[in-house]
Amino acid sequence: MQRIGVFICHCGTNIAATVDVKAVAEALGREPGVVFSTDYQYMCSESGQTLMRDAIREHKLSGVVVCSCSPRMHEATFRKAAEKEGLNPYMVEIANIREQVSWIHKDVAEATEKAIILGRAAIAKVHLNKPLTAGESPVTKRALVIGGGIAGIQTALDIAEAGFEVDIVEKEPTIGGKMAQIDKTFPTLDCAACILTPKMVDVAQNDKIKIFSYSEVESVKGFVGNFKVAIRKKARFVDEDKCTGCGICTEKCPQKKVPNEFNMGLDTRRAIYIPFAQAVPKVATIDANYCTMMKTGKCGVCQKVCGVGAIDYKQQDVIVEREYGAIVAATGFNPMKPTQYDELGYSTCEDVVTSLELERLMNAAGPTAGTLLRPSDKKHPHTVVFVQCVGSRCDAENEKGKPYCSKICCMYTAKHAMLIREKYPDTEVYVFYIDVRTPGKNFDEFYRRAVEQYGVHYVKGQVGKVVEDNGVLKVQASDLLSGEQLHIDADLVVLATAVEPDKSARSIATMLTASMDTNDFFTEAHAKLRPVESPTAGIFLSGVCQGPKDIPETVSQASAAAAKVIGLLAKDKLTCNPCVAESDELLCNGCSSCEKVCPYGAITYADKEFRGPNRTTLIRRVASVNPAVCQGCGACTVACPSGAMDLKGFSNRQIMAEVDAICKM
Amino acid sequence: MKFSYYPGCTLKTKAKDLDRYARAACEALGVDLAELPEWQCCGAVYTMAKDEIASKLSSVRALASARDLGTDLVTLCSACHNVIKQVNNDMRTNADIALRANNYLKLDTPYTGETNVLHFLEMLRDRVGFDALKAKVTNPLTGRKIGAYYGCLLLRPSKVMAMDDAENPTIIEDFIRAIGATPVVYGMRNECCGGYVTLENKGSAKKRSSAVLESAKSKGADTVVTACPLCLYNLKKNGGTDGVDVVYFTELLAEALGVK
Amino acid sequence: MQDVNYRPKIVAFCCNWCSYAGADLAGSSRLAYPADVKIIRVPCSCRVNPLFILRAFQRGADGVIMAGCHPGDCHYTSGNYFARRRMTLLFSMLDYLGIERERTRVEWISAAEGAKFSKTMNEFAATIAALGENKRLEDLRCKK
Amino acid sequence: MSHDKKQAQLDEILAASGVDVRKCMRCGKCTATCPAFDEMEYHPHQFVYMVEKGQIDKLAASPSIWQCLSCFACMERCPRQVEPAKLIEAVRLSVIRAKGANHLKPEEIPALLDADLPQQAITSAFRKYSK
Repeated sequence: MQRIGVFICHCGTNIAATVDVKAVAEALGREPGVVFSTDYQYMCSESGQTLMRDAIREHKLSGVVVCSCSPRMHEATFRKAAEKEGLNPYMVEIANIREQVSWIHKDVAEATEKAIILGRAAIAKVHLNKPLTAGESPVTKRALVIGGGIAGIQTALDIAEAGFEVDIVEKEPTIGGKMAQIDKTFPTLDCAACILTPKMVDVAQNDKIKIFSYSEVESVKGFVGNFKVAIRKKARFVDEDKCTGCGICTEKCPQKKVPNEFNMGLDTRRAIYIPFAQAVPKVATIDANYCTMMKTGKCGVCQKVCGVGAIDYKQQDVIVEREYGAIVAATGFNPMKPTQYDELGYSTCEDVVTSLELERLMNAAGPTAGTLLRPSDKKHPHTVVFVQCVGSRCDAENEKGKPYCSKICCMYTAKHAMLIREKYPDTEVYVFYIDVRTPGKNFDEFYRRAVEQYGVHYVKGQVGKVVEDNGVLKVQASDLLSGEQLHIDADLVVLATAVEPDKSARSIATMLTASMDTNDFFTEAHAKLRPVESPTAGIFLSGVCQGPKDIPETVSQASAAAAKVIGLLAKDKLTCNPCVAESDELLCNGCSSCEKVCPYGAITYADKEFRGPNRTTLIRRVASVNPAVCQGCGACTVACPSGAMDLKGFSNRQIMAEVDAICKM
Repeated sequence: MKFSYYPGCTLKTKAKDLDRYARAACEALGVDLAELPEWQCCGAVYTMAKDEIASKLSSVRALASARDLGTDLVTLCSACHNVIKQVNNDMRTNADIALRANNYLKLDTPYTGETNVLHFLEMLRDRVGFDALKAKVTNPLTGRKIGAYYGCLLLRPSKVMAMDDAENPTIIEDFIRAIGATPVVYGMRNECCGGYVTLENKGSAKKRSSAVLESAKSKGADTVVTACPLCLYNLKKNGGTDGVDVVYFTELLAEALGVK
Repeated sequence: MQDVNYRPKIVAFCCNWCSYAGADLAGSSRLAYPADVKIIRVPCSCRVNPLFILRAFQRGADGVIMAGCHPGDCHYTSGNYFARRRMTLLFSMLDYLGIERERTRVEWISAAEGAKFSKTMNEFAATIAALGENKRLEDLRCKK
Repeated sequence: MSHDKKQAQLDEILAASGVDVRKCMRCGKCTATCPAFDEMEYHPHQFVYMVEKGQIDKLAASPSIWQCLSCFACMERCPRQVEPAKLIEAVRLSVIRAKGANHLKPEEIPALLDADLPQQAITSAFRKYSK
């Protein structure tokens, strides 16, 4: 018989206001095997833990039940405290009476009754708990960063700085991401390229960092500390090692009509191209969709002009297998294409552009060499209208848009408005906003400067319709403060479109078995306390793939993710989850059912000698589980027809005991 | 190809051309448009209130009778199309409206939105096919610059009409191309003409209609086509049509097929 | 005759990674569902042995619901697919035993779907309350 | 009107329209897109807010409710699915359902006609203006 101690947490008033904690302590104190039962204001606090440790010692407890918040919150805390007192941590169970009771029920009698039942179920389970010892597994001292934008770059640099190897996998021909396309950055207005490109060079020169550009993750196997990843290096038809990035091929290529994605399609590039001057790696890539040679077999100009013989039209995709201890998702975002909002004219009017397109139109390295000229007639616009929240903050049932605030648009729009007014004081600038959201250091001051010093017209209201008429964009909008409908003749309309996770994130999340929210942002292990970790061990999150954020926030999160990775890679061994499957060899009939359902290949079979009747020896084929590989899902336990396979910590008997306790009301 | 056909009141009186040319064109295209027996006026506007049942009944009757005939229901007038499609959606998705409407009507088989409703243009696009139409054109309207006027009722609410992108539609433009003319895309093509408010506020209708036609003219349209008698009326009467002709799209269709 | 004080007993098996977290989110969002629902945490929906469900009915549960990660999103890659197949088999067996189909339910609820968790549990509890007590499989020896 | 009666009228309007006024984030896109703006005293976003505040009397008395073209632009373009047009229709209905409160009376019709006016216009106007 176990000697069980029960501890009921008040969680301040979170639990105690709805659950009669004294009554719960008293009722559970009468359960068989319970030798101590009490309640306390904050069990997770230092003194709460001391209370528990004292009780373990004084009452010689062999098992502990804490009735408190979700085990996802403090199970580890209480188990650690028990361990300090010499009790095996797996002898501690949690009954979740906060999330599952006090926070969702109002009636005290009902909540108290439910808390008692959940407590009884936990006690019933602890009666069957056995001390468990965690095994160990080695750690591959290398990290993978998926995505080479500013988030991935910063994470990789920080990990490398600590002395660990890092690979960056970037699907585009160069690292740099969205930040490379941006002109200036708020709130300081320093040039994005000036602060980003040195970091790109650092990455290229760091001998701990290996860049797989124009590459994608193909598959991920394994678990924390021991991932095996297949990377597809897409054929770029240029030998990366030979190419010097001289650019002669990109000048001579006769196919000039390829939309230039780096400039948001506002100008064209060649079929062989280097995305931009500071690209890393500075290597040309052939776009097979447009290359005349690839399509017709006739051309070959680039091959002829290449001085180092780097062009290889026969190049194939290559799959590289690499091992990692940790993986960081830094898959980034894209601004939404506003084709769902054509009342604003994006699909039909050339001079209605997105904010990222405007960045290119204002960038010195962009299609207009930094002079603001509108796309249709290359004339300087004299009236510019900005529309905020295009596709953001929509009702969840509105299939066109996103339910969240994209966070960065208010600030970059203020920046755009300010830059235009500064460079072209003859230009009138209107910003239509719902709310101006500027939480951040020096952010509101920045926005106020746009209004007060630069004379940007901020109008509370939205644009309802944009119609192009003889080169003029007729903007119909509301001014809610004056109660008017405005009709503005504009030359350029800029839409601040919602940020959305990169399309590749969904399939990457599936490969990583990392969870995502309904908007396809990666979910964090804990919204407040573990914001850079995925709930899946060994997977970390960096940048906008976790939620909308600006550059400083992205960089902070990137460094935080790196710190977590370093913490993991610094360990030589990892403690495994001891709640793994175990086969009872005496019951196993060697049918292989369990092996077939194991997603990790943790189950193997071996012929073993057993003692048979009359001192004979029998050779039987039995299953055995590799505890370092088993992740404890339990698929095998249900597949096993003979009941030999069971899961430690969640054994058949334990779960049945919980079922019985719940049903016995 | 056989369809039930709901012409609607106005097509029997002031908008006979819309109907006449549609029938002539269908004959040329080998489409059998069978007018529903004993159809009644749809009410011309969809009543949005959830407690409005009586005003939806005539549409339900038409829908149920098309179902009983085992055919899809083709509508032509934008307003009828809008009303019948929205009522059909109510019958399909709003159990309360469906129950109450069926209680009133006492049909042999209760109606729950089984009929597929097609606008004449959808029928051309999805059943006949614009390519097949093009092949049958004997008198292509080459050189004509035609603006499509969608108005409000053909496309909105887009979730229910489900006919085309409500803000950047292409169905009439594709139709115009099929009959050999050049479509003119202009910004106001899906804005309101002033609708029924023309009855008591001519000023409002004038403003709306002239804004539409100005927009079409500025893009170089010589003709504007519509599927709605009220749009035609407003644009012609209140829009100031100097230099631009406003006609039903079926008239151009018949012309192109050589059956006008 | 239905006892006026009748409260259904409902057992909910929730996988640790998605649905249990979804229940936590329902809690932290204060989205109520009936207290009749009691949750048992399992690592994965594939850990739920159909025997557990039979055991629950035998012990007087009126409804059993199992919730796991959405297909394709299993923390263990494929566990919920196994669970789905096993439950399909169990359903036909329960059918054979005469247990109403509505007494068991499988739902996919992600960690982000607190609202769905609460909505599902409310609906399920209402269904069970309408069905009344489960007497078909209940082992009367298990009664106190 | 008594408080209870007012509340009943408000409830009826909310139920008939199916509109959840609390969804409105006050962006003003409905008003920005409304083609009948110039004809109105109160504009679509104000309709929503006034219903939220229970100011039905003011709305019901305003000529604005007869100026809505039912063009569905505000419904189509509202990012929050508030759908002001449905609300306007419900207010209009609550007015004309009262006895003798028809906005358009049959005897007024002949004076409004011209030779080309399609029947559709009269039918629509009747549906919108009278019971």
